[in-house]
Amino acid sequence: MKKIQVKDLDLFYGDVQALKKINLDVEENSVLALIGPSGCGKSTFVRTLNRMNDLIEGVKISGTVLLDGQDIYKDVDVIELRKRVGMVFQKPNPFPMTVYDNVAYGPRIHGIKDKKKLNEIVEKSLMAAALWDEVKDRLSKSALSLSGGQQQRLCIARTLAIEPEVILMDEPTSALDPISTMKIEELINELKNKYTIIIVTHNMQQAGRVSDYTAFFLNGELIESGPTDRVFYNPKDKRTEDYITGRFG
Amino acid sequence: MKKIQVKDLDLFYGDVQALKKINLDVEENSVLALIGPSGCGKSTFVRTLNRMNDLIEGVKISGTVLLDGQDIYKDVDVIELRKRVGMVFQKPNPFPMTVYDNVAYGPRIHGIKDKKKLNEIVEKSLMAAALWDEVKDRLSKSALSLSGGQQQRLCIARTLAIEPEVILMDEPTSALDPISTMKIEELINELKNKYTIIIVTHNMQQAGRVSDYTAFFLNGELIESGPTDRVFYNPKDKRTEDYITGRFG
Amino acid sequence: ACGSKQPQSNNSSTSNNLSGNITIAGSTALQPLAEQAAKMFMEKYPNVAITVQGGGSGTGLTQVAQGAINIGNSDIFAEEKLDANTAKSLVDHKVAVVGFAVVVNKDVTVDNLTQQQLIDIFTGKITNWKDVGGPDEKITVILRPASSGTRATFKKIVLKGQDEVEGVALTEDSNGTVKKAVADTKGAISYIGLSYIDDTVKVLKYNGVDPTAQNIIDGKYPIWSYEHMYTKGEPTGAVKAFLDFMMSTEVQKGPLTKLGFIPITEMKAK
Amino acid sequence: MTVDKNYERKRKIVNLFGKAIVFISALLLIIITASLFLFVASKGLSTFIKDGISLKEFLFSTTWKPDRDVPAVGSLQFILGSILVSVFAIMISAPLGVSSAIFMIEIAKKLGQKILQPAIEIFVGIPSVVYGWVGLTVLVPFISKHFGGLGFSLLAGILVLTVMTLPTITSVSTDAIKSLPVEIREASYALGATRWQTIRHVILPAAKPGILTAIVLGLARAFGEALAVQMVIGNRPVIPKSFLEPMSTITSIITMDMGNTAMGTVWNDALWSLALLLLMISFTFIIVIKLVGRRGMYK
Amino acid sequence: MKSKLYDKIATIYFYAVAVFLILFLASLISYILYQGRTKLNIDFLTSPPKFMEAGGGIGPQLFNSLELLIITLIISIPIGLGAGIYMAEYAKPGLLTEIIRLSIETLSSMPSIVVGLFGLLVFVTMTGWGYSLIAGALALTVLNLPVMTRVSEDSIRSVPNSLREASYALGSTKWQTIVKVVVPAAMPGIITGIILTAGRIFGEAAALLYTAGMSSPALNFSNLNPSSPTSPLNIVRPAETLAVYIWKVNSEGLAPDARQIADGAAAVLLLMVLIFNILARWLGNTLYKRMTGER
Ligand SMILES: Nc1ncnc2c1ncn2[C@@H]1O[C@H](COP(=O)(O)OP(=O)(O)OP(=O)(O)O)[C@@H](O)[C@H]1O
Ligand SMILES: Nc1ncnc2c1ncn2[C@@H]1O[C@H](COP(=O)(O)OP(=O)(O)OP(=O)(O)O)[C@@H](O)[C@H]1O
Ligand SMILES: [Mg+2]
Ligand SMILES: [Mg+2]
Ligand SMILES: O=P([O-])([O-])[O-]
Repeated sequence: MKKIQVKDLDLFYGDVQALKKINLDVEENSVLALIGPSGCGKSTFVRTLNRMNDLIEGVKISGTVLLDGQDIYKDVDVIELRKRVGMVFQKPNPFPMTVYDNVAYGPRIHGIKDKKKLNEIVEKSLMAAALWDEVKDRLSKSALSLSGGQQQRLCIARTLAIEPEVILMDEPTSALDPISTMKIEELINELKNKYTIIIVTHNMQQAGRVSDYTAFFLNGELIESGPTDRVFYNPKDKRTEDYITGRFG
Repeated sequence: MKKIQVKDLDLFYGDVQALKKINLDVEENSVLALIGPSGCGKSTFVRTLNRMNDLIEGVKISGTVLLDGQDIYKDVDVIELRKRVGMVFQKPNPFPMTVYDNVAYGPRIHGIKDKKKLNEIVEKSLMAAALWDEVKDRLSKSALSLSGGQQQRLCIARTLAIEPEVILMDEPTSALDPISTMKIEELINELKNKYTIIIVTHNMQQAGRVSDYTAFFLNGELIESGPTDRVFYNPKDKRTEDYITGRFG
Repeated sequence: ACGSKQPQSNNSSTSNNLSGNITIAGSTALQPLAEQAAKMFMEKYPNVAITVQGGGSGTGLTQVAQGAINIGNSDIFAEEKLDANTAKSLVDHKVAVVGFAVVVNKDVTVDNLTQQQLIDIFTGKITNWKDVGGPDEKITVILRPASSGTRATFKKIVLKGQDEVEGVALTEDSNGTVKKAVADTKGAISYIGLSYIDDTVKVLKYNGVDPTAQNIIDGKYPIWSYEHMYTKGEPTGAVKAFLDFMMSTEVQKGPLTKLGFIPITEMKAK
Repeated sequence: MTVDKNYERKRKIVNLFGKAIVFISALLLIIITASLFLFVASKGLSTFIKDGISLKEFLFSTTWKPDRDVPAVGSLQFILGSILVSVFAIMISAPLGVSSAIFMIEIAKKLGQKILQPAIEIFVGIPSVVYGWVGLTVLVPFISKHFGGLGFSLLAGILVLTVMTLPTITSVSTDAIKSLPVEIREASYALGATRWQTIRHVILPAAKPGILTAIVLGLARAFGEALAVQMVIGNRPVIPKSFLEPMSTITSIITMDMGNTAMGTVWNDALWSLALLLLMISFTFIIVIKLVGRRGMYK
Repeated sequence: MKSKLYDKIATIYFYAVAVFLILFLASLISYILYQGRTKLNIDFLTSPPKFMEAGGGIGPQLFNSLELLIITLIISIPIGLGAGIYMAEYAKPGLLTEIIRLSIETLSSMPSIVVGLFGLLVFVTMTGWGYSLIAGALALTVLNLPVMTRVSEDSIRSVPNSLREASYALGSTKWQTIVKVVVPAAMPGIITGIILTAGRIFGEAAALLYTAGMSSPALNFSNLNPSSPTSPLNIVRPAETLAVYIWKVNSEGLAPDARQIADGAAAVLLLMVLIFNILARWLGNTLYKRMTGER
């Protein structure tokens, strides 16, 4: 089933076109990896999917993005949308509050006040993010006292707590050490049973390890997309091949 | 002839060792390229050659650096040294004054006041930096109004104006567009007839194009050095080969 | 508009049910007395609330004329500050007399000055103490600001309305700073309220008369002025009761005397 | 997670409401500023409109006889007094302030941040009456004893204001110098310049807009300071002929006479005109700073 | 070499300036504290002033200063914080923003005596409150608002954008993001700023001469009736502060120990400023540490 359908998407920062006629479908409960050299528009693209680009001044968007068939720029309220499409960022960005409050933040702003229910959500989310065992005794410590890898998993738990359908991850491991990276990759493998995941990565091997589908961007264009194995071992486009074999980038 | 001889150079930032037992000689009137991945100590190394690291607190240096046989940390006055060893930085850093005053700055602080002589120096230096034709009508305009590439050539002219013997360049083109980069590479080719040049670069092709010798740094160590052709096509060390063929970095 | 009040003695038993709010503002010279009297009055009549504010004579007169406050304190007649029409709407209650003394720095050997000598000094004709029988020393005149009631009184009574020499004088904001400046400045001369006098400055006789309360009461010493409490129209109720209280022996012989004022009830001179 | 529609509506309303509240707060700043101008102007202009005093007399005559039957309110001596005392104070505090800013950033960063910076912050915090009181009890007698004169003098005012404007100038120029990119320092050192040459020929010129801003702000503070100055300058309503003579300023004459004159009289109106003048001068300084700041090259 | 000599001379000069300033401040502070040392006792701090005799204290004045400070902060913190939020989070470049900014700058360099006179006109006379605590607090608010706004704006701006993005990505409204994430993260900076400016409010005199007035009723602390002139809760009573009292004692002090009283009051005022300074640093650090979890 198609979870997300992107049709003829153009995006301009002022006069500069950062995305050019992107057409791309995302399968439900799968992992899509976005690859491409720096500045090709990967971050820009994932940010259109939960309308984070609305926050930047001078951004113009045309084309359509459908989530379960609904146009997210027309039929869906932006706050509702972001609840359904969660996001994890490149640099871990926990709030400067306790571990507990970080995870409870989302449910709270969406109106859940019941203490017991919150406890439940926090525990479940931390479990799902494979962090529970490490932090269950320090829930009331500041989230900033965690290590970088733990912080990133906390951010994932925070996202899971609002029970999204899609999770966007923009280079979620690029600021982390190899061991933390491994843990998060394992986590992604588990999460894809329940969520649709789109991950941006610079790391070819990571893309190979975690994704079912891969899309290759270059200069704002989507050059090629398809099942990861096909794109990696049998690219249709010469540029994809050059990039994957490390000839530029 | 050896212009610079570096023997057993160690450098610490506080407790962190950034350079480890570096031994390297630099031939007079040649171009030496320093290559290596980010953080390997290239900048740190060139900055020891004109003692710019003296300005950073907590730096400890041992070993010797000889310039024409004199120990620059013992026998040469630091101001005298910097006059003989000029430096061009990664980001163009003209002073916020006129083009003319930028170039005349060095001669002036070294005591030249004669207007006619200054005019001569400014013209000659701008000529040598291949900038004269572009700026001769705007000498009294602010240097900040020039383009990035022009600013970088202005910085080179500013360095030439003090008639150094050695010129250090720390990634001088990394902030510039391809055309400006080309101009500066041409310039380096001309300058090497009169000056000894040490250039740090991330760009393998650039190193190949402009340098006579190449030194490869990794994690604060000098892995290998020698004539550029030899190092590029016949590296002695496996790590050098891996780096040059793009396997990491 | 100066319907002066007769002292009243017997209002004590009348009412414990007297009530209301009174706001008093104006002269800073009269402020401590008003505060003390208000405190005593409020102890007697717990239902009356009195607020005493400063602000200066000009402020007191302006605000009472505007009806913003009930009593405007002033150390100068309203006619001298306000335009004639506004002044007419106010009723004057003279509650005390304040005397002023000519004071000099302690290094000045002169003990007495005549009115003419003072005129010559303050208008700048005499600039050296030797011309009035003192040491060969420059005279430093210290004035109050032109808006001061003290200065107006001195100018009217002693200088016969002639202008002071501004160009060579110092101007000090208030009695306290004048006293300090006179004490610290060699050859200085000025005038301050009697209550401010202490041994840091030397007090001069005026035309041979000592500036004492008794001399003022007896009409021998002329440099003094009234302290006024103005109301807009005739006072009633609590305000009237308070003004009456001001004239009672309890105040006149109590805090009023203690604060260095002269009881108006004693005055023989006018 | 289920969505409570009521809650959704509520928080959207709160969202708008919040924006409205903070917008009103910001508007309040405009309203306050505007009404300040309006009220002070309405009183200050009556000298010219209602009382028929000419602007020329007010600004350019030195005859201040407001207690006369035909009041004269020439205020030139107060205006010049304010200018004299402020400008001279700045002439001392600006070099000192800029020097200590340079010390903190260029010479001894650690020492500067550990000792000088907190010291300067305390300087800012000391109330002006305390400066005035110390000036009155220490400085005035000192001047009179060692330099002659009465002690109450232009000099005393200058020195008190020097101390009071120093922290303003120091902290604003510290910010200006701090914000200069490290690259231009390195460029200068790499050319063989000494530290002093770098400061003199690169840092100071590049920080000039910021330093000018600091000086104008200091000047504004000096101009507007009232009590400390009034306590030590002697309040003689004439233009002083030497540093040891007493004088008056715009603020000192206002403090002395405002409370003792009745509203609506020419005298009182003239004091309001002086207040209005003070307001205009302070506003002019701000405009000057805006213009100077616009010329700044590094932002 | 000449340039090296000049460099040495310059270095010596800069050190001399720094040493001079530090010594100067140190001696100024020690002088003030030394002069006031005899008065630094509970009795002086709590008892009311006396008029004609020695031994009066500064109780009501000290209390008024604190009460005025608190009322001023109660009024100016919400407005200043609101305006700071607006400027940092909502304001778009344009004429209106320029005008607000110009207003902030104009207000922040406004001579305090002009603010006092404005207060006299509007808060004292027009409202009919007379010289009063509330008039003084409003005048101080005018002085404090621009500072408060700037402190809030700067602190809010320095909150990293990644936190805002994290909050939006969870589906927060803008207001929720501001209230729950941005402002709490900016709190250490805001609080440090508030306390530092509190010192300035505490020592202000010129703006209060014409607003809070130069007199204070003897306060009766058991009187909680807000309309009684002796009640500390009455905000329309005149409220002479410590700084104003120094000014007044100096000019009209009848007490024989007027000089000592002024010395003592000056020392108290200075101590309060020092306390505010230390408190601001300490609290700012503590909050920051708690927030970043390095406890
Ligand atoms: N806020 C912005 N305003 C203007 N241009 C922007 C903005 N953000 C990104 N761009 C430009 O849009 C293009 C695409 O940027 P984007 O961040 O999407 O690239 P990316 O593929 O994520 O790169 P990276 O791998 O470095 O993160 C770049 O040229 C970038 O300079
Ligand atoms: N001022 C400093 N204080 C402490 N450590 C420093 C400092 N400057 C550099 N380092 C550290 O020293 C090491 C070498 O840095 P250096 O800047 O020389 O690397 P580089 O090879 O020039 O890298 P790049 O290619 O990114 O410029 C790095 O680990 C760096 O983090
Ligand atoms: Mg990106
Ligand atoms: Mg480098
Ligand atoms: O009582 P004065 O008006 O002179 O202050």
